[in-house]
Amino acid sequence: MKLDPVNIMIGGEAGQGLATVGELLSRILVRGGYSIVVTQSYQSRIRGGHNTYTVRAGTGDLEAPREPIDILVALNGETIEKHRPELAGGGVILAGESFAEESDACLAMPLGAFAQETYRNTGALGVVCAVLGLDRETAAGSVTEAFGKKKPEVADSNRDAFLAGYAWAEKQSSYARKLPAAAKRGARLMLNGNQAIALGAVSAGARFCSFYPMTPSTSIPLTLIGLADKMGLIVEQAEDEIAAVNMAIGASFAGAPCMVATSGGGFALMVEGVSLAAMTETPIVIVVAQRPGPATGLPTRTEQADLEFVAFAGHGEFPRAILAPGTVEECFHLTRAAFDLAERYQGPMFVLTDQFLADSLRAVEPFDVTHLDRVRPGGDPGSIEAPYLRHRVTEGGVSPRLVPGAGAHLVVTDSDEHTEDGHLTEDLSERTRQVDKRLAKVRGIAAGVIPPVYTGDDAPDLLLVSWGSTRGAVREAASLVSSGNGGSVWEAMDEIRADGGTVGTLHFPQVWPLVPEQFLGHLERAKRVVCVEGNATGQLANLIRRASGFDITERIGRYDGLPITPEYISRALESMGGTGGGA
Amino acid sequence: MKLDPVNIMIGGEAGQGLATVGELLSRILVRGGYSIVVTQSYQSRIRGGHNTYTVRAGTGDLEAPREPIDILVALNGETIEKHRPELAGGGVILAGESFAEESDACLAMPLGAFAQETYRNTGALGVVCAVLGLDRETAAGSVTEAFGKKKPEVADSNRDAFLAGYAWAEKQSSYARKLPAAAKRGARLMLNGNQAIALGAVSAGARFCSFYPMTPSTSIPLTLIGLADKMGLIVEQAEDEIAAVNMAIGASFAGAPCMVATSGGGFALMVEGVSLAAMTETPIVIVVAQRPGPATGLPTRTEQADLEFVAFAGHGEFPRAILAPGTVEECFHLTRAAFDLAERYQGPMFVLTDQFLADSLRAVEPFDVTHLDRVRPGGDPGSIEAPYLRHRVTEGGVSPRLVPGAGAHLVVTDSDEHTEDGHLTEDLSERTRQVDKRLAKVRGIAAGVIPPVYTGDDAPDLLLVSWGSTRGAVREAASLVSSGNGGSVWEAMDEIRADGGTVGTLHFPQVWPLVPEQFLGHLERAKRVVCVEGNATGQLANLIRRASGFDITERIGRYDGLPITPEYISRALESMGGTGGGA
Amino acid sequence: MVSIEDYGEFETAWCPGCGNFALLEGMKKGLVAAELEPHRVLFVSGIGQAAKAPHYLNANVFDGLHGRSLPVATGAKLANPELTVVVESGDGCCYGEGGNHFLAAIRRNIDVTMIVHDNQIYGLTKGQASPTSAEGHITKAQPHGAPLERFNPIAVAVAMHAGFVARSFTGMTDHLAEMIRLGIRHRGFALIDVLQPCVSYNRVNTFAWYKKRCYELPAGYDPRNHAAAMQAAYEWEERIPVGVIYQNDRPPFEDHFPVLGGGPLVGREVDRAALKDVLKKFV
Amino acid sequence: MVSIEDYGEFETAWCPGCGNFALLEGMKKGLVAAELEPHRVLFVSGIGQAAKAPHYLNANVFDGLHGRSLPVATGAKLANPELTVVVESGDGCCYGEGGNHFLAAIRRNIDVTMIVHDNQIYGLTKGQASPTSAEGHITKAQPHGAPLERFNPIAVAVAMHAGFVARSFTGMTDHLAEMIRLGIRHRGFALIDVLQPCVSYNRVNTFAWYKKRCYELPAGYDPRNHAAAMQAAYEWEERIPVGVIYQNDRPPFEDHFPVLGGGPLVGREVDRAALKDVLKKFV
Ligand SMILES: Cc1ncc(C[n+]2csc(CCOP(=O)(O)OP(=O)(O)O)c2C)c(N)n1
Ligand SMILES: Cc1ncc(C[n+]2csc(CCOP(=O)(O)OP(=O)(O)O)c2C)c(N)n1
Ligand code: SF4
Ligand code: SF4
Ligand SMILES: [Mg+2]
Ligand SMILES: [Mg+2]
Repeated sequence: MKLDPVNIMIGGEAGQGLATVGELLSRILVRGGYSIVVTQSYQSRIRGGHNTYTVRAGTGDLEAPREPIDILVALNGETIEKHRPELAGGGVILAGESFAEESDACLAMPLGAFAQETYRNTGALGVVCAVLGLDRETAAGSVTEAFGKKKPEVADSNRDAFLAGYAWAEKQSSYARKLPAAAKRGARLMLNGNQAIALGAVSAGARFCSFYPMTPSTSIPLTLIGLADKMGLIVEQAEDEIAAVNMAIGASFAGAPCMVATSGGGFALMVEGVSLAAMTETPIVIVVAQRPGPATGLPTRTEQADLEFVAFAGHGEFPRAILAPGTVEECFHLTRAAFDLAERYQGPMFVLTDQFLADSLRAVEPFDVTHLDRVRPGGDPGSIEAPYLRHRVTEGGVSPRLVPGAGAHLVVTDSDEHTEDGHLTEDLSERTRQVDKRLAKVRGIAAGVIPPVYTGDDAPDLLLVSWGSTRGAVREAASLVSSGNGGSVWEAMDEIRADGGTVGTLHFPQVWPLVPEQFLGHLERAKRVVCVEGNATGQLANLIRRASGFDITERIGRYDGLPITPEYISRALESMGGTGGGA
Repeated sequence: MKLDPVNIMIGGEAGQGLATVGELLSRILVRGGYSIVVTQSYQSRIRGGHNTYTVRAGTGDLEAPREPIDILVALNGETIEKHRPELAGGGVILAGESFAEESDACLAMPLGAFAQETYRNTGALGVVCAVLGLDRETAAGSVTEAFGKKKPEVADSNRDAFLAGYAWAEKQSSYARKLPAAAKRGARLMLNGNQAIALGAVSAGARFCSFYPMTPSTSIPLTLIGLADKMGLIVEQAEDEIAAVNMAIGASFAGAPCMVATSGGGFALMVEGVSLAAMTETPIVIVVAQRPGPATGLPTRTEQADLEFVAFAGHGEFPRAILAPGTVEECFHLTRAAFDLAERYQGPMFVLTDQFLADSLRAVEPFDVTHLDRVRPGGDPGSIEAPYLRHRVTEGGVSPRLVPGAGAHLVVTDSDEHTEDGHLTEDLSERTRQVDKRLAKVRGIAAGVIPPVYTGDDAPDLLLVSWGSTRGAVREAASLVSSGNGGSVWEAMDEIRADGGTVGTLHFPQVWPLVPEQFLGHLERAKRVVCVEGNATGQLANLIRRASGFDITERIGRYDGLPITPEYISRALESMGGTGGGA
Repeated sequence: MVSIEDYGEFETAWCPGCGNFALLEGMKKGLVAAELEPHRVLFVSGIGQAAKAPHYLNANVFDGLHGRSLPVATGAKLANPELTVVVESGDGCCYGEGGNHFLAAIRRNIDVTMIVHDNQIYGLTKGQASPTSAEGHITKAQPHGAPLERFNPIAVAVAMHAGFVARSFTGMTDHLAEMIRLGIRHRGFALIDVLQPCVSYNRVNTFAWYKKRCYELPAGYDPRNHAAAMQAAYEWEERIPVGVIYQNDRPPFEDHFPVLGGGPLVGREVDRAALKDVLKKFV
Repeated sequence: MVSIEDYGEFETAWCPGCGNFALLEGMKKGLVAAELEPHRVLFVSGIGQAAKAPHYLNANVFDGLHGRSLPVATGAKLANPELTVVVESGDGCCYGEGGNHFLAAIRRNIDVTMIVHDNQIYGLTKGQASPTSAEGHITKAQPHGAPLERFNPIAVAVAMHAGFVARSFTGMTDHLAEMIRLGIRHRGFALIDVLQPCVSYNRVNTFAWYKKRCYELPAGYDPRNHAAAMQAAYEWEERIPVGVIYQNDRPPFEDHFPVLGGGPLVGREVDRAALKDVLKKFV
């Protein structure tokens, strides 16, 4: 039996090595030329509990996680209990024989026969690869490579376990769920969202990152630490988030392009610093990787509920931009854009991602680094007449920037209101001049807003609106409906299609500021508009109404800690019927 | 010459004792039965610089600060230079002879003749009182009383200085600007906004206040400290604002109704705590006294630019209410309302004030404390079946509250998502139940929102919208227009009046949540709507559009650190013409 | 009579072999030894593996934000001094994010017992250096070794004349229980730094590493001798002293508040007569 | 040759008679003695009366948030180690709001010189108790006297083996200038706590009060003797030692970063070849 795409979930306890197997399987698939979408769902603990690592793979382009599981790889019994109901018709369960269930759907793996305890996961991986019909040699090569860093014998034992599992599974032909061979293509990178953010930052010239560990943001600084010496940047673990943001501001003031990465609670502690960066007109890129709140919430899960918080964080009034990547590629490019905006408008700029995207591995075409420019903090002291005025009032509100120590000029700035030379003032007319100057930058930022991406015909019967990581789910939902491949769960949308209806999508890669001219027409022309967000209150819909007056009354929200899927959208649409009402 | 009301500005350096004279003058006026509106404008320094203390007084009700100065009391030469242009036609300058100006408008006071150096201000006060024709004996009594706390000889010397100044000024009849006698009335309190907030809190049963000093909020804890022993509460200066908010949350969890008071920058540090209070469902009243930002900004001036910040502060989604007093009476009553809301809905509730109102002394009818109830944290353990579930899911989302130690029950709560019993959970269905439970409280809060106050006839030609401390300026502006007493500066509005036009006002004492049913009709029926706010971007107007879709395109904003006056509004209207565009 | 059963047995989210299990047991023993019923105790914790501990016994619990346990505990103790307030969290929580509150709690001498699960690592976030990690300690986040000098909480607490400063080790459950009993009994701020092996992320400071070094302070040792305490505070590399290292009789913070003479602030009526007097002052 | 004129003369917002004036003068003298031109110096301050000081001389200035000078200074120093970075702020800013950063800066031993205007009070906010206010010090906000034990920054810094710990007094301008020169010269974190009378809000710790107590450490005093330094750190009520109280040669924080071998991080090009290698690792 052939399957394309195929949805593989690996389940087990924390500490059982799920992530290792999952990542290795992902790499084998990417090298095999397939697209993948990884969804990691884990608990806030180091050992035990129940985690899953889901890899969706196919020959075509995949954009979203999907629900029915075609292949459930159970590293423990609990996985079967918990996820049996999610198995697709014709789906198979690959389970260790000690806890395998009695059913045709379940293939009991004699893991003990493949290898000793420590290498069992690799044996299971061999089974999965055989079931998928992946090329044995290249797969085995990846296994050897992956464990090669450790002692050679470890690599060999893993390879043997893999081959044993593979050989055994080849014989279980009735359980084969073969992926068609993928078209040959050049090597691609396998990256998750956070790795792409780190790489985007470095490519943009980031030289400094301060952080305080916080899931799901920590892998950004960790990735940077891995390449710090080679790329020449400093990554410092601060005593707290307040120190992190202030350190970055200090480094940036001194001329080092900087970034901080955190999650909601840590960002809350940086809010005063956001206002400081704005007042002192110091460039800083702030990455907020969302997780469910309030407070500590669900530390390892996903949500999109910090949008309005980030949009208005900081006392006083000042310009900002919020970029919300929807793909791993966007994580790279929008982080670069954030560095550019921060330097161009000299203030705090945001990248708003979430746990799902942060941990979601994808196959990515290599970036052409030769044509990527870096930000250039500060101009040439010679080109600026003395005395240097750090906060000089200009047409667009942007003052020529110099860094301290680059010449005989003095760079002065102040968190108090200041005169053009940066010194403290209580002169109320100077105050208004500086406010007007700072807010003048809003025009420039607004003029450069990345327009929302529209798909579908001009006046669709249904328009699905999304932002950030929900992009893929909405697009796949729409295309499925339009193509009629909805299957049984698609009734709601099929109705639309049945009477020749169409579905469009409107996705926002930039969520602040919002420029109505860029999207209002689409909203007004659509027969029905539904906003799909990973939160309970419909925050983008709120911002859209604030900016344009247009009220998206139908809102689909998810806030159980899991990413939105096309299936979730369709179920919500069904429950709403044509009439509306939240999911 | 008689004047009613009269606008008196006292100007001088910090450390010259302006506030002492100003407050004493205010007290004499209040005891004389007059209404007052005090405006304090001072710099962020302890000595020197230039400060003013303005007292507007009259026999009728006064609601706002006004611009032309009738009596300018100059304690130094700079005061004359700076404020001469603001002098009304027929206005007088009372100046020390050493720096008095050569003009009929200026009365040179021989302060040296009244008393020795230290008591000169009191001598000048005597002059002012005589010029205003205030009763000498009662005024002198207030002087003695004010300085009576110090050594008796100090009180006497001040009294003598006062009488000398008074006697001398009585002879300068051409400079007399007599206030008509006010109607006899019972004793009233003289309070500024912050004192009223502190008193409101105590009357509501506040038992704990933690703070970190920050202008313009500090006088709230200072007022509480003054009555702490008598009223039985603890006021603790914390090591930082993070500690302040967490201490208050701890005290509240243990059963003490609590409050914190701060300003924008300090509040920024409390944001994580806001989210904590929401997640643990712990009542807390947070007073944010606004000052101009971003960052340190203008630490001692006024602004209304933290509205959207406060409305969305905190990661994750949760209910809140924001009350914005417009008068000193409202400071008292809305603080009480905030305590009631915090206890009723078990979460963070806000009082949003600003430097102008915080420091603005007014005459207030005594509060009838015998009928003011207190909040009652926690119920009777006996009435709740065991095991006690701190976060029990209920219809309206409010869980029965018990405090720890009040019985054998255990009170458990967690900043992580939790089960009904308060213990940490990563069960995703429990998660959604708790989110729904917390957000269910939004309905209750919305149902109880204090409606905006509307004045004017049903479909006015011009509707002025305001919130918080801008209330008085808008109302006086409107009534002046309607009554046609605008005077020369009123052309813009007089046009309206000329062709029989009318002006209405819509004031919001509660700015979050907004309930369109309460105000949309007024906005739609008005020919022209203008929103008047002490900020640059029109934040209430933004929230109104977010909630109702109604776009108030004409916005008058002020952000130079001074309070909005009726004159400022009319000038802005003039510059806008009928067409719109910001001030 | 309180028994260990009153504190219950619960499933935990800790790794097999973690020192936290012994600490939890010592905690229960200590509470029983202090003769405290669960409902008279309030645990305040932060976020981390250590901070989950209070969920694994019966008591009142406020599990708050990372690093902010002490202010919450301070507020709760002031609101109701009759509660026995215990702060329990990790080294990162207490000495890293919470550093400023640690200094303030010592200076206030609030009657709170602070038990730090000191595994010299950030456990829950998967093994970054914590303030107490040895300088040079190599982790994923510190591949060249932790660049900061190890924070010595005992030395700082003694230098600041904290009311009660003790150290114990999860390998000595009875000693630990006794320290907890003494710390709770002490009127004023009590710090108990507990060496706790993290089997998942600290491969240097293991059970054996601690076991080899920990020794109980000799009978003759006088915890009221500040100079001696200062010396003991620096003993580490070769031998690590456990026990009450320093103690004094500074009055607890609560004693500064006359209003607490009347007992807890909880449930008091507003004294309307007094309020009227207060208002009169503003006439 | 740098001269004091290079640092200019400016109008201040301080009260007549304030100790800050002498401190400002000592600062200029110290900078001149250190032979630093204004553009090579970066002052980082917070918020308070003290924090205004850098506005009153010629230099690069980042006047940031209350309590957050040290992290800003740390980031700036790491970005450009060629800058001489001086933190200047008040006792409330540095030891109160900024307490956690104070601990971290000592542990990092970042090459920053921290000059604290220690007037034992919150001046700008009109006289509440600061961390260094004497226990029992009466203020408007502490009518029963400050309830917290006085924070002893010298003792904590010495206990934590800070690189350079000194005290001076605004009544000894030349001594102050010398401390500043030495602090700047010291490679690593240097704390200089300067006793500074506040004529408006501290009526206890006046010029005379300090004058009476301050004495210079004797010639024989060895700042490298930790035990002796610890003792000197506690001298206060009767006599207050000024001078270099403690010093050591811990390597400065910057030395931990190989990338700084290449000089400042400022203005570097992205090494595209290296970036390509990095990307290959993800294939
Ligand atoms: C404000 C904030 N910052 C960061 C985090 C992420 N975080 C959770 S636990 C932890 C460190 C835990 O280390 P420790 O306190 O030593 O406890 P352990 O897990 O080692 O027992 C961190 C950084 C958080 N929850 N909140
Ligand atoms: C986050 C924050 N909290 C509080 C304040 C208010 N504030 C300004 S200066 C100051 C205290 C100043 O004391 P200190 O640092 O000792 O300086 P001094 O004025 O005594 O020189 C405070 C609390 C602030 N600006 N920011
Ligand atoms: S990570 Fe370490 S501290 Fe946390 S439970 Fe596991 S072993 Fe214990
Ligand atoms: S308040 Fe005190 S510290 Fe501030 S300037 Fe005046 S005297 Fe100096
Ligand atoms: Mg730890
Ligand atoms: Mg001070």
